[in-house]
Amino acid sequence: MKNRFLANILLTFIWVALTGSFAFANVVFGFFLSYFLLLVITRGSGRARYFRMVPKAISFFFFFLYELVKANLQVAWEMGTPKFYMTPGIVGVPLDIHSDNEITMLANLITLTPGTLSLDVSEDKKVLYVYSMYITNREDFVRGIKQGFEKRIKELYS
Amino acid sequence: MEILLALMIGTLYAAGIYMILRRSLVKLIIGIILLGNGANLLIFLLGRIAKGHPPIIPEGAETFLEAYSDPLPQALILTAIVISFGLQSFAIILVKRAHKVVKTDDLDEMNATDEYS
Amino acid sequence: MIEQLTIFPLLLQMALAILLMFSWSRISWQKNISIFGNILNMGVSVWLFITVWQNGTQTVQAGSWDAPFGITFAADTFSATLVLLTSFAGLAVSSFSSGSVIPARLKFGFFPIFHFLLLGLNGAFLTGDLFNLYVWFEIIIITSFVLLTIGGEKAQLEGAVKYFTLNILASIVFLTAIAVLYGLTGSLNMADLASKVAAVENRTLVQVNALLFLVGFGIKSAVFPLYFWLPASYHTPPSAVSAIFGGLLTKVGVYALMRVFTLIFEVDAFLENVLLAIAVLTLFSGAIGAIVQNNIRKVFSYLVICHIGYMIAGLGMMTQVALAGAIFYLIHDIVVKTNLFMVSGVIYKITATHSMRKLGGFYADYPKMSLLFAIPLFSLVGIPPLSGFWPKLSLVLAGWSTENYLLIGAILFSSFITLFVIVKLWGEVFWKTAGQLPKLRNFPYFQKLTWPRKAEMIIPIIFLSIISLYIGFGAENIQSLASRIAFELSDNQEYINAVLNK
Amino acid sequence: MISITVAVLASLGSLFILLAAVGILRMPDTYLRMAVTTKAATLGIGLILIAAAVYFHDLSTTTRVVAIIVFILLTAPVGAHLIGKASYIAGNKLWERSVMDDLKGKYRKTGRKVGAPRNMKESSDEDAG
Amino acid sequence: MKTIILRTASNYMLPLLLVFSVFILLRGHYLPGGGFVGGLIASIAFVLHAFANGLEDTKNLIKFHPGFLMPAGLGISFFSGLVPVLFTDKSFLTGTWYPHHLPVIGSLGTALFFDIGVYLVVVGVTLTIIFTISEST
Amino acid sequence: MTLNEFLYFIILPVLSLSILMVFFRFVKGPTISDRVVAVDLLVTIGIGVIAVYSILTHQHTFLDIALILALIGFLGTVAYSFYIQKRKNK
Amino acid sequence: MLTAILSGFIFSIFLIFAGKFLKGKLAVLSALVPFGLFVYFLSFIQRVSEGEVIRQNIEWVPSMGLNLNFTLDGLSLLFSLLITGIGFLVFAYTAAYLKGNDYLDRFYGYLGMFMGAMLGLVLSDNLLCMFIFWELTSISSFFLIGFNNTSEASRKSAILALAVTGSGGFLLLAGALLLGSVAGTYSLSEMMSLSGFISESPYYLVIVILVFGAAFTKSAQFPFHFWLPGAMKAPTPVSTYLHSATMVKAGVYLLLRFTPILGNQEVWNVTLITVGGITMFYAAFHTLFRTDLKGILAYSTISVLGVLVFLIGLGNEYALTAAAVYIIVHALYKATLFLITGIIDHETGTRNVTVLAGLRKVMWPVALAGFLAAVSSGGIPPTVGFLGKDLIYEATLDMDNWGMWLTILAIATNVLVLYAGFVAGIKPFMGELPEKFSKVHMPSVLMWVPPMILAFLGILVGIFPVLIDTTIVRPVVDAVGGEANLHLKIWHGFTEILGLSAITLVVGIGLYFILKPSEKWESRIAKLDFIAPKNITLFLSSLFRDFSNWWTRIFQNGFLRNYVSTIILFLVVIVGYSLLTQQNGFRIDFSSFDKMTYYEMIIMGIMFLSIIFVVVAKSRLTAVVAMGVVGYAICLMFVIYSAPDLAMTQFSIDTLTVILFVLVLSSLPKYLSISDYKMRIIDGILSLSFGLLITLIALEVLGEPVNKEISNYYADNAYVLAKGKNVVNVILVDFRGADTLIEISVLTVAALGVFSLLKLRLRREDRELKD
Ligand code: NA
Ligand code: NA
Repeated sequence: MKNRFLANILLTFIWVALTGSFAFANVVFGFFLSYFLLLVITRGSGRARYFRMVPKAISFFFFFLYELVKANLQVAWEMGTPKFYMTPGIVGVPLDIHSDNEITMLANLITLTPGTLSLDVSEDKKVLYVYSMYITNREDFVRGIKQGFEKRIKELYS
Repeated sequence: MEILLALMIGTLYAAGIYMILRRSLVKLIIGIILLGNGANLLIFLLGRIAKGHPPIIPEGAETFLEAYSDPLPQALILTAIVISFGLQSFAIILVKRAHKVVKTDDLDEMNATDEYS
Repeated sequence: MIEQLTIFPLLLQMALAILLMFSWSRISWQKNISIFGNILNMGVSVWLFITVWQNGTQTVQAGSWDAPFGITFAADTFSATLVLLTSFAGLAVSSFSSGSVIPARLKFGFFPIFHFLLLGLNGAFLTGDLFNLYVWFEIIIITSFVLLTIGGEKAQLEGAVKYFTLNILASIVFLTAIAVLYGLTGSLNMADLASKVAAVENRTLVQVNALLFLVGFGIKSAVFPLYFWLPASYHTPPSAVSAIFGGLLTKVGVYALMRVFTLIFEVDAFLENVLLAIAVLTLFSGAIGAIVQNNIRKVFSYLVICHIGYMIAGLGMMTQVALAGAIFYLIHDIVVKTNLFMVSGVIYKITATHSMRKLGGFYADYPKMSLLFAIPLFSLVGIPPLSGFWPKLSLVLAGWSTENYLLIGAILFSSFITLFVIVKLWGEVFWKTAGQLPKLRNFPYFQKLTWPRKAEMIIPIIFLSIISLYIGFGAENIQSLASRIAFELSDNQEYINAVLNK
Repeated sequence: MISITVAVLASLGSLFILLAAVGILRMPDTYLRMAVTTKAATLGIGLILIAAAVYFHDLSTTTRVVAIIVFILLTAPVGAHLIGKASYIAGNKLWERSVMDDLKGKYRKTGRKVGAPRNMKESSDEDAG
Repeated sequence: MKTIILRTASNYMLPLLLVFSVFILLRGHYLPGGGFVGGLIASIAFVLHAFANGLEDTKNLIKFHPGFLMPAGLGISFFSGLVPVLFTDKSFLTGTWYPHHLPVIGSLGTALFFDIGVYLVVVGVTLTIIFTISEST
Repeated sequence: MTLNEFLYFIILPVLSLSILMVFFRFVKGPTISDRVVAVDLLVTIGIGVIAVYSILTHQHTFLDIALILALIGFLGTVAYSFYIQKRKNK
Repeated sequence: MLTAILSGFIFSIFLIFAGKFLKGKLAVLSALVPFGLFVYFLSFIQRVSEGEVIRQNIEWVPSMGLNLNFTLDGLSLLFSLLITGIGFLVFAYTAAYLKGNDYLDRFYGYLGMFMGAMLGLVLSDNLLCMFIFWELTSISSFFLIGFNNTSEASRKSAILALAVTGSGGFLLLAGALLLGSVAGTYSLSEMMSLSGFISESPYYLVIVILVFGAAFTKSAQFPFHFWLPGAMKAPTPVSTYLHSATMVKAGVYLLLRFTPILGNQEVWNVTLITVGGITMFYAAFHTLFRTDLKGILAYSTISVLGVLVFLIGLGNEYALTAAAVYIIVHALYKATLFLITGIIDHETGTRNVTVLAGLRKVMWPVALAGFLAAVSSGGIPPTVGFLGKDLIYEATLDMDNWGMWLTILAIATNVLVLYAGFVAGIKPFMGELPEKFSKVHMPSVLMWVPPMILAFLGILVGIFPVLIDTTIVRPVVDAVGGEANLHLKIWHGFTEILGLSAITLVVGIGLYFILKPSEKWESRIAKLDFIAPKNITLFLSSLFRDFSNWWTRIFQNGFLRNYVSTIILFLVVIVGYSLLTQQNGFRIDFSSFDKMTYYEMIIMGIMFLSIIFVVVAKSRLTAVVAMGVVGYAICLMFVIYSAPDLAMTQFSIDTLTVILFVLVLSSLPKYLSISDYKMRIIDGILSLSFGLLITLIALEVLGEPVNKEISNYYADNAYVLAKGKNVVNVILVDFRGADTLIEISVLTVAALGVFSLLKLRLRREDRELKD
């Protein structure tokens, strides 16, 4: 119920942003529109706690930006130099997080970071298979992910 | 610019017909789609093209203040595109079904209806 | 509201199609809605025809935008006549479908699609806008595809692939022609185009444009050498579908040719030669194609092609007498061809075969029905004074006056072959003793049907036969109608003024 | 000022895109190409879009730009993941200098993952009609 | 092709795309967009959902057969064209406008309902086609 | 150098060059996955081109197209990967 | 008169509903219809012989010049009397002949229809109206010949007869229309006064050829005679009525009718003399080789028709009178012979003249009738045949140049006709009655009385020629434009004519006693059949059939790609011809083109390469992906050329198409590459020329001035009147909303189609087209 309401509010906000008008009528319209759409499509999903999320999300965003730029530079180096220095491979990263949302977020963030790519999640949602360009050894790589993205995601969703 | 576009349209027509003339069902459909694109672009080109002036009346104005590209061919093409989409979807399914029922993909073998009975 | 009379047939068919879609899979409702709707439609069409006959060309400017800016619907005598004939054929086939089409097909949208087809036909006849005509053509095409394939039998699909490809090709050529025309004139309104095309300086382009239209519409009218889709497919769908196809589909192409070549383009010497050559070869190819067939629906299919030749001949000669002949033929042909395919349907329902080799004995077993079937058959041949006879008078006469001897030869030749083919068919199907046909289990034989379903099949044949007889014996009325249409086509100022509100 | 910001953002953006392009051209296997392109391009496009937002400098454009960036951030990785997985199942080989492959043998010969449930009817069981 | 990742993403994208499609629909009269594109986006949203979650899920989601949208949409468009015929003495499809300016939409007129009909038809058509194909592959 | 000139003579050429490179990969393949990745990237770069073009022509309208590309291009990718996988499963 | 004509048709229609009551004895009542008409026409004899012409005009289709204009002059009256008189006897005869036949009602229906048509034909003054009845006689004849429709031979004969007479009918139609447009009227009586004008027209020859075509086919002139023996498959009453007494004389009637209009020209006379001459001798000679009574009679009928045509060709006073008399003569004796043949056939079950003998012992009245008819056919005095033959010799002798030869020809013919008449009318009754015919008995009264009446009439008229002289024969000659000063006499004194008659008689009777018809002869002549006109015609028609097959297969060959290439070739040729032969050369104005930018070129380049890639791709998916790229390139192009709506739509639809493809691709066939190298080259050339043509057209159109009146109107009014700023959208939903409404209907139907195509599975028994 609450989730649905939140989703409704969120969609209303998106609507307002899209149309670029904060006029009362537009807000009301956006609200009813998203209410109607949710009514059509809702099946119960997610259990995000939006209010606590916000500050963590902001810090998370900057962390991500940092990783993004860092990795991009690394790839740029790889591209710009004639020789290949990479040591690619697929690593199964055991997961501590279990909800679909969390896993998806982790996987996407990994993918968005240059040099790595989430290939699949095991059926039991325990292992995330990641492809990476630079694997020195398995433990370091797994730790890097668990300490970085996974930890922050866990905090975000807690 | 137009000359290049005209050549492109010619290419689309030629490629479309060439694909239709193959013996494969899938190529036939691809050919039809290419031809459709060619025809749409032809309307577009012959309605005369202009860069950077979409036919949208600017905010606050009641009519165009500067040049605008011809909206009519655009509307026509839009209609044509959507219609082609309907026809193409049907064509794709037709081919699928034909392939399944007739059990051949070679168009040359689909000539029973032209034989005398 | 009454001012919108011109588009009443369109509104009605559209409403019916939507209503029928809402009654999806309720077959008996659909049958009733369809038949009742078509009766209503006939009323509206008669009303429109009478109005046009008395008051001249009627127009509706859709969206209240003056021509040439909006889309104009215009009913001159030609359009009103064709709308009227469509309503006859539509009603007949509607009833025939109710009786003959199997429930499995009816459950999958046969009736809504059929009404979309009628909508498309009416629209094509009534529109005054070239691009709008294209759109109507497309709805005709897509509905015909669906009706052709509904049921998805092997032969249907094989035929449909050809039908589909070549008709799409026609649409593309049509669209190409529209592109060129728009590029030259910036207009799409046919009445407006009349003067704008005349003003174009580059006559070569105008001629090229006209030829593109000729090919595009030519494919749809199934003329030589563009007709291949027709014999490949017309014998494959349910007879009710063949009936409406055989009666009306190619005629839309002919209508478009006539409209475009009388209103927008003038038929110059080159075009005349092309048209006449096409007419001769169409008459020839259709006729000799019919000779060698053994499937009665294929015979009729080739005859459809053959007889398009008469109309093209009339168009090519371009005198008023010739046009009147072509139009008379058009009127006659719509009624008769629709009827003949329904006849083939009843024959099929009785015997479960279309093969002339296997058929036989109808005359002995069904004398009254045979007599009934003889009406469309011999009307088609044009045994005087049945309906097919009259237009040939005008056409041959026009041939003499324009000194197209080869054309006269082709007309007589194809008339003769038609006679021969029908007589042969009569011998095979009606006279010959039937061979032993295998009895099919579960086949919905005509004999097993309940009387309302039998009536649903036979009454439309009677209905169209009566119209045929009227066309034959009341030829004076039809001829004066055809002459008036021919006059309006060759002197199109009234049409142009009506459309452009001058 | 705005011009300079726009120019800088656009330059950076196109540079990253160029990087991605070079990457897809140079990298030796499908996975590497994917790994290199997704992010570089995403970042590049993001920057160019921001440049546009700065240039037009109004609310509705900005919200639209934000929307596009959000969409891309949401879809790009999912897309990459899908192709990556698909090409692994399809049997695309890893680069010969790869160091490990934890997924090896996780998919059946048929390609479908062990015990994976069916969704949109993966196998095409043509009915005999 | 069931992946958690796609499924989760699609759950977010479906409402987003739908809102966006309505947005595209409503502003069509003023800016690029309109019933077609709007409808296409909406149907693409559902198609995406079907890809991610399986057809049955998506069908359950919509609750009625998408084919129903076709006559409904056609009916709306057709009726909005009929309004001037039935209630005024204007021609078929004449734009008939509510005299006052409305928030969100701007001017309320038959053209808008016409476009809504288009939108529904496009959604109905696309979904019918794609669902039918998916069911029979 | 004005902003427009900069965009026209520097940025667009760079983007165009990228497009050409990606297209080369598309043609070269060798696997269908490579082609799909290439198309995906082409669409992405297309968004960039449109954004730059909208600045060049001062038409923010074009950004809407970019929006649509971002939304829908994704679906193409989904479909392709669906197919690649399905084909393998056959 | 209309009522008289229609009564036949009304009678037929009446039978459709009341046919059941006509079975059995009531059938004879139907003879009342022709009898009534006969009496009706008899009543006009007085007025007509006084030179009066009775007319009736009814408007029917005046806008085509076709009205029901009937005139009754001498010629029409003669034919009307024959039609109704013999019709009366045949109707009565049929009641017995076909007693118990299930389809007696149909038979009477056809007869009634035929009688009506025939009356209409001879009474019409309007040429087109006459044509209508002309065709109706062919059709009713078709139904009558094919009356025994379960027999294949009957059906074939019926079709052959209709094919020959029908093709002649179309010639008549063409001729009638041409004549009508030359003369400016379709009225035959008006044309008479325009005779000179018509014969000077450049179309005169064409008209004559067409009229001859019609007349010769209908009246079975060489080489179109071959349908008539086959038509004898019809029941005997039909042979009697149609194929000897009336219908076949329609051609003769036509020629007589046209004599005052088209005649008196050399081409007219020479052709008729030649054709008639050949026919009369050729057919008469053929009687020698026939053993079937009906076959003998058929050929002798053809011969007589030849004689009539010959006489019309001679065209002098004697000849025309002779023709008139001969028509009567022939009708009387030939009908008799046919009816007798029918009786013999009916009672003995055979018509083979070699086995028939001695029948006088069991059916003497029939024998008597046969004898009288044979005598009449031989032209032995005092029969009416004698009158006719005399006049023929008078006519031939009257010809200056060729008179001698023509007379010899006439004598030879008459000898053979006499022989034929004797074989048919006398031989079956002479000699000993074979054992197997001992149980043969007298036919029903209804059957033997009619031939008897006819036979006695022959004698009666022969003895009292005055009965027909001024009443019938002279009005006929009057009507055909001759000066009727001749009086029919049976005795002219000892003239050379009498000598010729005597020669004819002696040789003929001698022949009868010397020659015995035998199957040996028949089979010997059969060896020459391959040059017979019938077989040549059949051979030609089988050639034509082969040609039809070939032509149909060539074009409708089943290969879609051939269809497409034919269509494209046709388009390229005619459009290319028109484009390349223009006088001013290409008007392509390169200066008006904008400068190209590099990014446009790159997009175009990519698009171009993608198209090539689509064409050469080896896998289906690659082609589909490449097609997607083409679509995306087009989308970018739309962006660049200011069409945002199009770009959006193109992109969405392209993606959807890809999805569709992908969804069905695995069930679609693998890519095929079956076309051979040569085929690809040919297709490539065709495709490229098509593409080039389109490019050329596009470029030339771009050089033309632009008219933006309508676009400007949209731009000016989109917001002001239609309250929208996106003009494209305003066009779609307002200015051209009708397009859009149909377009979504198209989409809907497509979806329904997909739905039914994939979901509908017919049960086996529901499938149409099992054959
Ligand atoms: Na490197
Ligand atoms: Na990545």
